[in-house]
Amino acid sequence: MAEKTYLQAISDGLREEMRRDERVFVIGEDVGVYGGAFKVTLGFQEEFGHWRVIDAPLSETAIVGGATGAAIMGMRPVAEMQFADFVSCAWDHLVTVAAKQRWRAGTPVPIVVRLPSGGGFSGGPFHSQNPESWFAHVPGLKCVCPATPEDAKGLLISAIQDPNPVLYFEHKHLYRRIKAEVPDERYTTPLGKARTHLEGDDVTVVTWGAMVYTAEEASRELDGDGVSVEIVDLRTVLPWDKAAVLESVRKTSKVLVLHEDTRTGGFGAEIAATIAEEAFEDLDAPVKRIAAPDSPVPFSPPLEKAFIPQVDDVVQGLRELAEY
Amino acid sequence: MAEKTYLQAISDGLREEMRRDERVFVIGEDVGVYGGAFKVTLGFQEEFGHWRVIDAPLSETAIVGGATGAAIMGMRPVAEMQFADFVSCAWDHLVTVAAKQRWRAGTPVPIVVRLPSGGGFSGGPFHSQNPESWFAHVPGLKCVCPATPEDAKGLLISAIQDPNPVLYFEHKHLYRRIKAEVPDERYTTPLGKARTHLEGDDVTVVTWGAMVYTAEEASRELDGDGVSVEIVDLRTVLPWDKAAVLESVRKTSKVLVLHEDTRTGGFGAEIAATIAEEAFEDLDAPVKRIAAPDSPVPFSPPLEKAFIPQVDDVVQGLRELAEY
Amino acid sequence: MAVREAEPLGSLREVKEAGLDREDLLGIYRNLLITRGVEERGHILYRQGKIPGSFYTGRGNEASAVGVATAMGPDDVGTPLHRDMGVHVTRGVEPWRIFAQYMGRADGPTKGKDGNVHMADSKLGLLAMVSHLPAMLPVAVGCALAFRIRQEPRVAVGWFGEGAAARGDAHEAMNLAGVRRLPVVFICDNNQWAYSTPTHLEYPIEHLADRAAAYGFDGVVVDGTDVLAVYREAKRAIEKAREGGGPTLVECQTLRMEGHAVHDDAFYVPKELFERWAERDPLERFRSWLRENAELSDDEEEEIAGGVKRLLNEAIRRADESPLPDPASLLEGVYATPEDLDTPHHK
Amino acid sequence: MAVREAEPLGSLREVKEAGLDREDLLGIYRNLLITRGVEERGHILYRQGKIPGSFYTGRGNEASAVGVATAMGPDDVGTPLHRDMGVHVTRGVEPWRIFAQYMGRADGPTKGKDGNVHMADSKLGLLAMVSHLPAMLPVAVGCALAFRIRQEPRVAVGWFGEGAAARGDAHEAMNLAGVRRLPVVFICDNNQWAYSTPTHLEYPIEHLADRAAAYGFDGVVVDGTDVLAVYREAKRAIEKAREGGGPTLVECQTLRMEGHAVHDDAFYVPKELFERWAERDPLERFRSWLRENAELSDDEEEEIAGGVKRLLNEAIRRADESPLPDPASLLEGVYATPEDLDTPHHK
Ligand SMILES: Cc1ncc(C[n+]2csc(CCOP(=O)(O)OP(=O)(O)O)c2C)c(N)n1
Ligand SMILES: Cc1ncc(C[n+]2csc(CCOP(=O)(O)OP(=O)(O)O)c2C)c(N)n1
Ligand SMILES: [Mg+2]
Ligand SMILES: [Mg+2]
Repeated sequence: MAEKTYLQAISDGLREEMRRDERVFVIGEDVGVYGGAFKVTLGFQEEFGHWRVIDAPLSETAIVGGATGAAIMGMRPVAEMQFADFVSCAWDHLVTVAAKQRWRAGTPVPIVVRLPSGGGFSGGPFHSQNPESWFAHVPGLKCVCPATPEDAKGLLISAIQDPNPVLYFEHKHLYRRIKAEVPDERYTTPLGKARTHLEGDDVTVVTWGAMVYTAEEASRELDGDGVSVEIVDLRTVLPWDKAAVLESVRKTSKVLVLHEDTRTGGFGAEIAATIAEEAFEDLDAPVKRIAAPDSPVPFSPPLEKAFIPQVDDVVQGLRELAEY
Repeated sequence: MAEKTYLQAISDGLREEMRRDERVFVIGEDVGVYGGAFKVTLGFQEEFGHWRVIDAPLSETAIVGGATGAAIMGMRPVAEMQFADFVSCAWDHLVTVAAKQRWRAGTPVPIVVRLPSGGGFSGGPFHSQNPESWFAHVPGLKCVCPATPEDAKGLLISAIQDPNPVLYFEHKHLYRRIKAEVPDERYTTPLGKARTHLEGDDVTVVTWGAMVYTAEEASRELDGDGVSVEIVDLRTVLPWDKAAVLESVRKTSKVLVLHEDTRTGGFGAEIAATIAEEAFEDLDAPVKRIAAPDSPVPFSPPLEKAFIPQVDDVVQGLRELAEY
Repeated sequence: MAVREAEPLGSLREVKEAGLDREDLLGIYRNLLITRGVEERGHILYRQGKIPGSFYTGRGNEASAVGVATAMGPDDVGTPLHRDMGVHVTRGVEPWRIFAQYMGRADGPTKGKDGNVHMADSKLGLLAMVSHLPAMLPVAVGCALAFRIRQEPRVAVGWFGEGAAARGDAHEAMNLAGVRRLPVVFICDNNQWAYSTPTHLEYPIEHLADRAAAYGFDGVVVDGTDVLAVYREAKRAIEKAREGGGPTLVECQTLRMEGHAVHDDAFYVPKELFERWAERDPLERFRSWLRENAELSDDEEEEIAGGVKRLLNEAIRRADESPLPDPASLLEGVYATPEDLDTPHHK
Repeated sequence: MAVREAEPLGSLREVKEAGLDREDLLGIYRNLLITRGVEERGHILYRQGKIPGSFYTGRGNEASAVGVATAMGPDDVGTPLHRDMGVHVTRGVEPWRIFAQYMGRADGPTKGKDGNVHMADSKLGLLAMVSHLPAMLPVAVGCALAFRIRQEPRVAVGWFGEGAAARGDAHEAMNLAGVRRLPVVFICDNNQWAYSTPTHLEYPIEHLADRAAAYGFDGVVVDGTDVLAVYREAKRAIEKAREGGGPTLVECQTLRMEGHAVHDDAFYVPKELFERWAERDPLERFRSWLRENAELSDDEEEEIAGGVKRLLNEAIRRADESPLPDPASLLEGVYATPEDLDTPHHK
């Protein structure tokens, strides 16, 4: 075990899988000589050559559509979007071709699309989005949102080996900020299984990605109040681990659903609606949602702070639930 | 007043608005000589000429991006997608450019995109989708889903005059099947306001589009049981009329949210989650959702019947709620 | 760079040089008949109410589809579209499965999940089209990319209509293929109409094949009603790609001889145009050619036509016996399992 | 069709013929200085921690941006990108508002909602770029469509980088513009790199301007460091479009003289390339030209430079006085109101 950043864990996981499985290749803008905008594939082209680390033209449709074709021919493409925001330029290929091909025609499409997501550094409306909710409404896709370095590696390897199109949302704000022990050997972390980030008895927070840490900080502030918070890190948004969430809810009877993306139509609604339907009798308070307000992601720091859910917002939400 | 089909109401509304406001023009594939795949613009090119009824190349991005530019220059474009499904090819322009331009740069984008949506006639996975839930998660867009001929006309005129990008989902299965009185004169139906399709006391159904009629049929079957059903037709999905929904819920204390699109991450989740949060103390039963199962839309009739919510499904859901 | 306009293929000798013996020629003829037969029969079934949804045919495009498919090698792959029934037929899809697909039965290649020619047998090297045009072009390029990475001598063939050429997917696919000189051949079925839209409203140049120059590869225009000329040009392009020569754009000129789909009577197409192109019916052209150049006899002709007729009768009977899908199958296969990967392409 | 490679513009006489008097020339020089000055000062502010997020400049591209903008008429509109600060400057955006934008202040054109050169003053006929490249090209074509429908003698100018040329938006925009012969001019800032990607991995042909032939209009290649040559070619193209002659694709050749953004040291660009293009610095080139051909004196030069310096000092001071936006403004303008439509374009 060694301590690694979230970024390093992704990079190492990918490199190891490429060494182990020669079907795996990387395609994206500036992933070669430059090592990718965030340097996840730094040094890869030297090790694996130009045909396994492919600098593509600025062509998200060709990248994702091309990955789809290569996957159908037996490869295991890992496509990188330079920023998650640009996946909107490959939307049609993901929802129309990749998501439906297995169901319609029996042809699995084992691709991974890596999506550097999220805000917190004045990236503005086009370099800060968390687009997982759009895709979590598309049957046939899987959406993975790791929060820890260990999960980042294990989920990436699972995603690569999964026979389905997997969108792998890596949160940019965690890249270099979050460090933790990561097993050296190869391991897989199962898709679709939540992880209890913190055990507690009074209120459950269901969240994922960078918000796991916001929830954690908030929970610490509640220690003094004697409120014990359980944090369920979904890890996979589609399919999501309903069983684990309901189990926690049955224990605490109060839930806060938290995400960085905007509120209306966000995936938090699905979680809240499901809990409200399936754990109706177990709830001691309405399921609360905290999410970004319904606007694009702003650039200027005071606006961005007002946009991204802050520790204080979560503290307040938890207090309200605790007192309900 | 004259009796008109839903299709005729759309066509008439559009034609009248083009006569009244010369900034309005139509652009889309085969909208000219052919009058559009569903003949909504039949005869328009003869009346308005080639430059107000524009047969575009097979280019959804150019159509929507072009409409955006023309709108910014003061026009009121009404773009037609041949089928709503193909809007996935214009996704980026809607979510990246049109939705965010007013907020970012102060430039309103008054476009309407007409989207023939929905299933029920073996259109298969690419000619039957209801994509409103994807867009209902995009701040800056409006999503309109008329159910009646009268609303179809009034909402279309409102959409054209609205200063924002409006997606106008017209349900293909209503086109020629639904007929009703439509006022002859010009009128607008406000965006964002629900309509009570049926008044009742015991259970509220919140729905829109073709499912309004499914709910209506189901409610008739419950007459014998003495269960009185209220049907709230949202008409606009974004922004949705939360006040009207909560008011009905406070009256009946039981709610069924019903939509034709797939369940997970569908907009029904937003409605259910909001009700469960904001009317928690008023609910006598969990908010129930009925929606299509999580798969693409199938072609073969028995599969399509299993996919689209049927009257029987709604009857059963209502009974369960009534008996809860 | 001006595109090359392909000459018609004349004599049996030239054809032999192009790699076809008499057996092959009769096979092509048979495939043309089956292709048209499948669609004509389908049309009847549709009118009888046995086919749900809509119905499309590729009448006028049979030679183009069969010609290209004949030129493909056994390990090559392709992404044919809604006018390319001949590709499925030539690659060996059994007609009864096509009828089962049309009728939404459990034995169709998509098991009733999708309809029309939205199908393909991946074991035969074909990928099922999506409606969104021309989304299969980047996918075909991706197949070629896999071949290039693995250095396999295989070629991908991607089809698109002249109308769909307007979409960004065509551009991104061709640009990537050009930059990387991938083993892919682009076939444009130019049937002069995109639904009701004539070519001058779809693209502003004379030949779509000229676009190849924008991507650094060759373009060629071929008479799409001449199955042998199509075959020769496709073969050239495919073998060039196989040898590392990069992509080619082959534009096959035809006329869509019917409406866009059954509901469309094509009122917007000038009658004379139909008349003019009817004289170049691909089947009739090839039949006469065979009679003139390959001594096709009355007996042989009858035998082939009779065989096709029996095949189709039997196919419809068998398709009609196939059950409608079980509603419970709706949710099958939304997600793939690891076992699903044991397909021929995933070895 | 081979593209035309534009000649450099030589003498003052030629320039006069092209429509520029000495006043104009000095104005161009001033705009070039302001453009570079804004970006240099911005860079310093960035290093001082006064600008959040990232920071991009258009060093090397100033002549291209200023030259094209100078050729635009007052009612023409444009969609400049991240290397085209010179367009904003030339159209008259006040530098203090640009600094306010950089610094995320309430008085920037986007009021702190967006950053960098993701801005525009619509009153000056400019549309704010989105990051997604080149999504503004279809939008520019849409502007031209409005002009064509209303038969106004106005032209839209759309910018794109040679890297972004690979995306479908470029294709769909140019195809629609070509089919309808719309009054739009496409300006390709070919600065030889797309982030770290060299041109041969972006497109497989010699000149991107050759692509114009794929859409039935003219292409021209111009030295993007020669502001007068750029001006002349842009002017030609714009006036041709205005007169109904349809689109032109103008490829301006430059080198991106810095990294993609501040964090990028451009290690992947050969040093000699930088050295070679440094000799063609657009500002220095034009300064010498003015001295040789238009009798630019030391005094004049100093006066202009001094004026620009004062302008920028004052601009930074004023921008720095602008408050950060009120968090409550976050939700303002997510939806437009009818009053918002009372902008110059919506009359
Ligand atoms: C992206 C997209 N937009 C619209 C359609 C609807 N549509 C189906 S076929 C067709 C015309 C296609 O023309 P062309 O590419 O020339 O092919 P053809 O049908 O003539 O063979 C259209 C507009 C579609 N399938 N995909
Ligand atoms: C659709 C899209 N994908 C990726 C990016 C990220 N990106 C920003 S600039 C850039 C390179 C652009 O190259 P080019 O078009 O040549 O413009 P330049 O920056 O060289 O002026 C990339 C890849 C983007 N902005 N948009
Ligand atoms: Mg066609
Ligand atoms: Mg560049």
